[in-house]
Amino acid sequence: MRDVDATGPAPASEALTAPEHVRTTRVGVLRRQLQQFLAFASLIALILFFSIADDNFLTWSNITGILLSTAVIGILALGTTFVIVSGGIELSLGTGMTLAAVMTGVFLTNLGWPLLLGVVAGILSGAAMGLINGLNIAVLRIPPFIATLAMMLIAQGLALVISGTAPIYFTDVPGFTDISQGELIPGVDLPNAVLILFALTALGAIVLRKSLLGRYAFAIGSNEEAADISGIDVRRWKILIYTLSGVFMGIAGVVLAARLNSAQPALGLGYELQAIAAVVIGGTSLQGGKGSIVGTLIGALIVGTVTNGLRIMSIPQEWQTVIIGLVILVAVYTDNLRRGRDG
Amino acid sequence: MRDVDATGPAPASEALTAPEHVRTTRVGVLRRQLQQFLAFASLIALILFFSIADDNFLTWSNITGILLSTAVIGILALGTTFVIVSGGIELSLGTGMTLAAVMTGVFLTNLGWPLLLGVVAGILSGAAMGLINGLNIAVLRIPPFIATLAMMLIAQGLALVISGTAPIYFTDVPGFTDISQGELIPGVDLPNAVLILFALTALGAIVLRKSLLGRYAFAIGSNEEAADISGIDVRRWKILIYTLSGVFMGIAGVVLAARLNSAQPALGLGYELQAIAAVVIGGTSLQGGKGSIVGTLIGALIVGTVTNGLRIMSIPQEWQTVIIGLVILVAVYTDNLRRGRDG
Amino acid sequence: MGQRQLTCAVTSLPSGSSDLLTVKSTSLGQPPPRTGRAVNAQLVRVDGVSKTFPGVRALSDVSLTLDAGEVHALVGENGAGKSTLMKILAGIHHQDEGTVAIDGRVVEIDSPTAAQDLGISIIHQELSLMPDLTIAENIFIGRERRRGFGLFVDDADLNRRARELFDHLGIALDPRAKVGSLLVAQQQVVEIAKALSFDARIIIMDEPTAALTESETHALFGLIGDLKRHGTGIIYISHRLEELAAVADRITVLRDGACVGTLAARDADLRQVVSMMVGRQLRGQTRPPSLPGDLPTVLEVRGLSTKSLLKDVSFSLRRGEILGFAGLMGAGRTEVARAICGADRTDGGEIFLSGRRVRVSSPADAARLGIGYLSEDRKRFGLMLDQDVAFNIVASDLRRHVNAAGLVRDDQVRQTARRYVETLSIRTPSIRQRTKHLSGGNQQKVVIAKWLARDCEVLIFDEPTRGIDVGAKEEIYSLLRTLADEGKAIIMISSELPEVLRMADRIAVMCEGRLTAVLDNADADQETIMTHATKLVPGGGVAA
Amino acid sequence: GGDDDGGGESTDGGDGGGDRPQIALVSKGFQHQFWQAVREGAEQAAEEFDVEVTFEGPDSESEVAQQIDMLQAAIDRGPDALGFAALDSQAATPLIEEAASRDIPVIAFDSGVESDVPLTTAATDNTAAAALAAEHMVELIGGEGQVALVVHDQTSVTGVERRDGFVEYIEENAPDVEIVDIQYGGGDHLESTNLATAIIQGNPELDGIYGANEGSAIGVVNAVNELGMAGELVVVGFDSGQAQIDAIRSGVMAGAITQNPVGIGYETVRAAVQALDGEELPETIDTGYFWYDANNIDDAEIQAVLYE
Ligand SMILES: Nc1ncnc2c1ncn2[C@@H]1O[C@H](COP(=O)(O)OP(=O)(O)OP(=O)(O)O)[C@@H](O)[C@H]1O
Ligand SMILES: Nc1ncnc2c1ncn2[C@@H]1O[C@H](COP(=O)(O)OP(=O)(O)OP(=O)(O)O)[C@@H](O)[C@H]1O
Ligand SMILES: [Mg+2]
Ligand SMILES: [Mg+2]
Repeated sequence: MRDVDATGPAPASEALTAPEHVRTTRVGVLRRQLQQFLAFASLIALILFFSIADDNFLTWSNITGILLSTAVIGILALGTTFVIVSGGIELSLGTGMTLAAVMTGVFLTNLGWPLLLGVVAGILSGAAMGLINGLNIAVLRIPPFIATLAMMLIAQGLALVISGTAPIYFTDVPGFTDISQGELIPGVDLPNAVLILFALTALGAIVLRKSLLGRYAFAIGSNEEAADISGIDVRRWKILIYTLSGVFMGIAGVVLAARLNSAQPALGLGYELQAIAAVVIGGTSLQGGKGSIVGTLIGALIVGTVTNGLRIMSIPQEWQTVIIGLVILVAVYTDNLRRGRDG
Repeated sequence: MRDVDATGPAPASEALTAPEHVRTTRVGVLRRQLQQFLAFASLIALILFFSIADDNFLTWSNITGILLSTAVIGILALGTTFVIVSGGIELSLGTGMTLAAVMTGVFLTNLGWPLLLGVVAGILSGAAMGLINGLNIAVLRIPPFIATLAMMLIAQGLALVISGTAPIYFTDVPGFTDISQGELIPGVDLPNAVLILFALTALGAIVLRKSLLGRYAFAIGSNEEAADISGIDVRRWKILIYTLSGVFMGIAGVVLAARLNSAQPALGLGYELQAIAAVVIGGTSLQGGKGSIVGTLIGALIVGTVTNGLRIMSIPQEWQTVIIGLVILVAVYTDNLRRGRDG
Repeated sequence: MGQRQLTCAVTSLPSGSSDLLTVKSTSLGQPPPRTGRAVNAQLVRVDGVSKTFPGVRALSDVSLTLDAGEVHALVGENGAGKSTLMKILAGIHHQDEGTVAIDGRVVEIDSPTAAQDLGISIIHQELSLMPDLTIAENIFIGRERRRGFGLFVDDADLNRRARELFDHLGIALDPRAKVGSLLVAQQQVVEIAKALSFDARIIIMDEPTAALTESETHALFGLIGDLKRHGTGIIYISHRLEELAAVADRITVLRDGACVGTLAARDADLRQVVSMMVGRQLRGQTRPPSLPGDLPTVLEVRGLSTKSLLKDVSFSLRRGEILGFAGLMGAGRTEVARAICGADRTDGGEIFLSGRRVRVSSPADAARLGIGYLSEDRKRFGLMLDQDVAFNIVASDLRRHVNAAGLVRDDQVRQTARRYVETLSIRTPSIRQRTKHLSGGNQQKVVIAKWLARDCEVLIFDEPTRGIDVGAKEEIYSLLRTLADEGKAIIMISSELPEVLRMADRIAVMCEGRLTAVLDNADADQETIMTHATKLVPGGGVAA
Repeated sequence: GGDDDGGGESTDGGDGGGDRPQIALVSKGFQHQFWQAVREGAEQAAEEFDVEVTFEGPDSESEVAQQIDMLQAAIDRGPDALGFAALDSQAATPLIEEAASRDIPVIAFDSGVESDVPLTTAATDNTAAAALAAEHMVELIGGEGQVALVVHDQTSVTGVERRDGFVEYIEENAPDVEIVDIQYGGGDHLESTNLATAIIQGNPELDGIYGANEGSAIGVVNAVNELGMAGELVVVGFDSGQAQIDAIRSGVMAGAITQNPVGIGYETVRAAVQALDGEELPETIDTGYFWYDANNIDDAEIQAVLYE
């Protein structure tokens, strides 16, 4: 054994680990990049299939139709990716979005606030619900499933109460529908709702990968206890994560209201499952610790594309449901195979 | 002081027999029993509250009404407790139940099978869906959320396809509605659906606590990898667990059909969340490894009681939703407090 | 200096570390000690600390001091309270009674961050890393350099710092690799690097070498030497008592949550330490008696290969024999075990049980065939931490505890559990205690009990004595021997060569996925084994 | 929507013990505007006749079991009279009979209940109303071409009747009109919008599209607007609500069928009051349905049955 009194740093010959592991890791990085690329595979396959099956599928106007129909669920899914990466779950997405839309209606139509202020306030009401979820989960230690289930019911009821169980229209709010339906990029026929989805994807990807919040979401989802004893303020970050998801919920509410030109108080139940499904199909694990924003977008697009394709083909609706179920199974199974092969 | 070479009883009995430890353990057992009892606390509190608030609440007919309205969700929740204890999730509960009801209709009404055979076949069709879930999860390694989400969609579609999108009535099947509506115990005004719920609770509690399947569900839910390395055939037991949940799904389908005297093909979506909520309110952890059947029954009864009580009190429906959300929060929070205190 | 306040009664001996150490080199990149304070000042003083968990008095009236530049070893049986005391210093638990003073000032350490702020860092006994994060992210979690209004992580900086740290420590790991993809030993190294990265003045090492082989242990001692010269105080916990002579300045012994005494390491005699720990003398080490040559072969492995590592591993195992597996970290010993018990897919090879070819495609198959595997990673593959001791002990043998109706007989379960709690001296308040709340070594014993209860013909023990105290080790050794004498065939994988030499009838040595030698105990010594473990012997694997 | 005066405190009266008679209405829906208009009519009548009305309904028209639970609770509450819009009348038979055995008069509304128990039925004929929509559709597309349907529900009585009434009319009276697609959007505005978009994309030759309830019709309007096809497609709707009224005024929607939901609610409560007073009731109370378009939307008769 080495003598304690020996000087100098530990010589390299007594390295703590053998060097061949470094090699394995580099190969791992390459593989991961390949995976990112391959994740599109199911989506591409679906697009190809429908393009061949129906002439009306691959038109610009139908593509924007798919993107537009993915926008709301997509935005919800982006936000909840953070929650799921951190090992949580968020069931109040759908009705929370509806309540945010109703609040936007209250601010803009009932109270007549200026557009920007009303929209921001609407988004903040989404954030407020997220904050309450976060507090219930992190401070009162109510399991996320229960806390957000309760919020789902509360938001559902409040949306009806606040709106007086009638839709709130934005007819008197000039410019509001442009938030979803306008086309910001001149010459390109792409509705703003789609641009918002893409912009939020880019933003979300950066936040998840590069920000402290994203990093800590992974840490908490990976091993909450370890994160805690590493000195991370788990409580505070959980609250922030749910609040962020609430912000996305608020944005989805505004985009939805702008698309429908109204806040429909009875909408939204069931959207949470669709959003969570998009996240999971996109490769994020419900166990937490693993996930990607781009994956979530792809997951949402897979569902949007199948739904649209089957509708374009006029498949009877009862069969559509069956087929979507099967496609989800196959998509995730092949994804598993691919991952299994690589790792 | 002991010696390694010494033979005879190992001295570790010190730890076991040291008086203070034993005392603590007895106290622990006592506490646990007290907890079982206290778990009723929220339920009792609710019942008391509603009894005082409304004269029509504590009538025999309303009590059986509550039990009857809890029966279907309760049966689903019992079955899925096994899945959740094993660390899984089951989203196809609602529509799977519907498909089982439709199949029962096909067997009994369309094909004219004898009552018992048709009912058993209906239950087995539930089991078959559970089996497929189990195979997808255990053999193809598709995450439970996705596998059962897909099954949820497939069952939803198939129920419509098979029924021809119209309800199947059991008017020509004598005795069928007695399965739910009859009263087996003479003189006691308690519908069979309620008796079935109680019988399944008793059975389920024994299976979860005492059978190999139940034990292995706990083992798999606690640490699947360790269960595997311990020589537990994780695949096989998972398949059985989902199949068992499918059997409960089938029974729920038959009970529902007998209650409605019809198989309603469009029903069921959303029941899965209610059932899972009952399980979680009953103290079973979505992380797996913890849970109890009696807790699940109590969880289901809590939701059933609040819903009924608010209806009896004629609270406006939009507020009912809000209040149920709040009650769930409070019930789980106080339950947490209680557990927290006990360690 | 400060040891005067020691309240430990029995054998308080003068400290051996009162030499002034002046900092000259800063090769570790550590800041020089804060000015204005003597380097050999008393860093930590623990006074009369007690801690009770439900049903367990983990610490009672413990006192301890740590000087700058000192390595203070803490030893004691499993469950003696070592980790609990350290967790109090690290801000994870809080003491019920007593005080902790840092730099002579009484402090409340109420969170891990508070501990970090006081300059305390800890290598946890139970690995506490986040498997989905990279090595660099794990090491600097909570201490990332931020960019962009403090919202974003500077990943380039993170990786650079990690690489610098690794260069200093001589660690050859890619900081960008996911921790979840590392071997246990590599994770242990990451834990060590993480603790050292704090530039802490007080470093707690809770069994840092439990998962390491000798060369890494050696390197760690080198690092400890450097740290000491920089005035860092180290509390060092280990069950490998022979290490103490090499690193420790003082040794404090805990028993049943109380201090038994403190000795100067240079005056200490190992046997004395052991007897303070366990209250008795241990038998000296011996080699196993040679076995008769005509024992029937129970397990035969031919040409075992896996895609990732193993190449053509062949050996046989005889009834009543203990076959030791030695090798460096990553040599493939665990992989051989996992392949045999069906936990990993193999790429080729055949397994024969008593001459009959068997297919093992899952651990369940293996268990059915009478092969049991005790994993080296008890937390991940061994225990159901949320379940109680009894549940874990019968987990693999539950089938034999059911009645005719197929229902579990809990009275029998309790009986079995009690029996093994006694046989293995598992220190637990009751068999209904959750294994999560047991000390590390007692958790290990529970895993061992699980396989003893199953009664397999072939038992593969992967690092069975990891984290187990000397006394219990002896018990496990004699237990293994008894099992062998009863006719079981045993494979014992161990990174402690003395242990292998002491226990194994034959010793299989692995290097880079190949079996390089199978030696009879009589022909083996540490040097021969190391030769075979570090270079491939021409001609490849040796059939046994 | 009508503000509720919080019926909580006044229920302890139970069986006729209270000051005002209790009339419990269990409808087929709650959140949708149509049902809110029914509730409004019921509350108007409640005020007029000085009775207490409660109104509840399941989350969607497929929730037969939820409706049964609501009906059970409503009966257990001990109301003086019961109004019931059955999602599935067979499923409700035992409870309807239980109400009868407790001497609670039952009034059916919106659609009939196959039982002798209800004293009368206040409803519109959905099949005939849908046929009227089809008649206008055929006329508006010039007697030939392709049409598609966006329906709210595949299994519920209203969904089926509004689909079949439309389809059957076309099959019988317009051989040159082809029905190319029928899809179901659950009455969800967003879902129906996405659905209608896909139908229009998938059928470039489409001439007309029919939305079978408010959410479905608005979905079609949204899709047509988003695709910039206003005026190119004939859109025919069902029910009213501000968005449909606006769409008709702006020309995006050619016209729609409206029932008289306010009237349904009103007549139901009035019939209940009459039953409590021991008056004779007619077998059915036809509340009527109307075609409305840009020409007649401001007529007093139409304005009376529209709701926003
Ligand atoms: N969180 C806890 N809850 C209950 N009991 C605990 C908890 N942590 C530790 N204990 C108990 O406290 C005692 C001391 O445990 P500790 O982990 O400090 O032992 P140790 O000396 O580190 O042992 P080892 O050498 O096995 O690691 C043990 O009996 C253990 O069961
Ligand atoms: N859990 C694992 N994850 C990834 N790779 C593993 C894992 N287990 C084994 N390996 C692979 O197997 C090789 C050999 O590791 P193994 O654990 O068998 O070595 P060992 O000789 O038992 O060493 P030790 O147990 O001391 O780390 C490693 O280099 C690694 O590539
Ligand atoms: Mg310890
Ligand atoms: Mg190993």
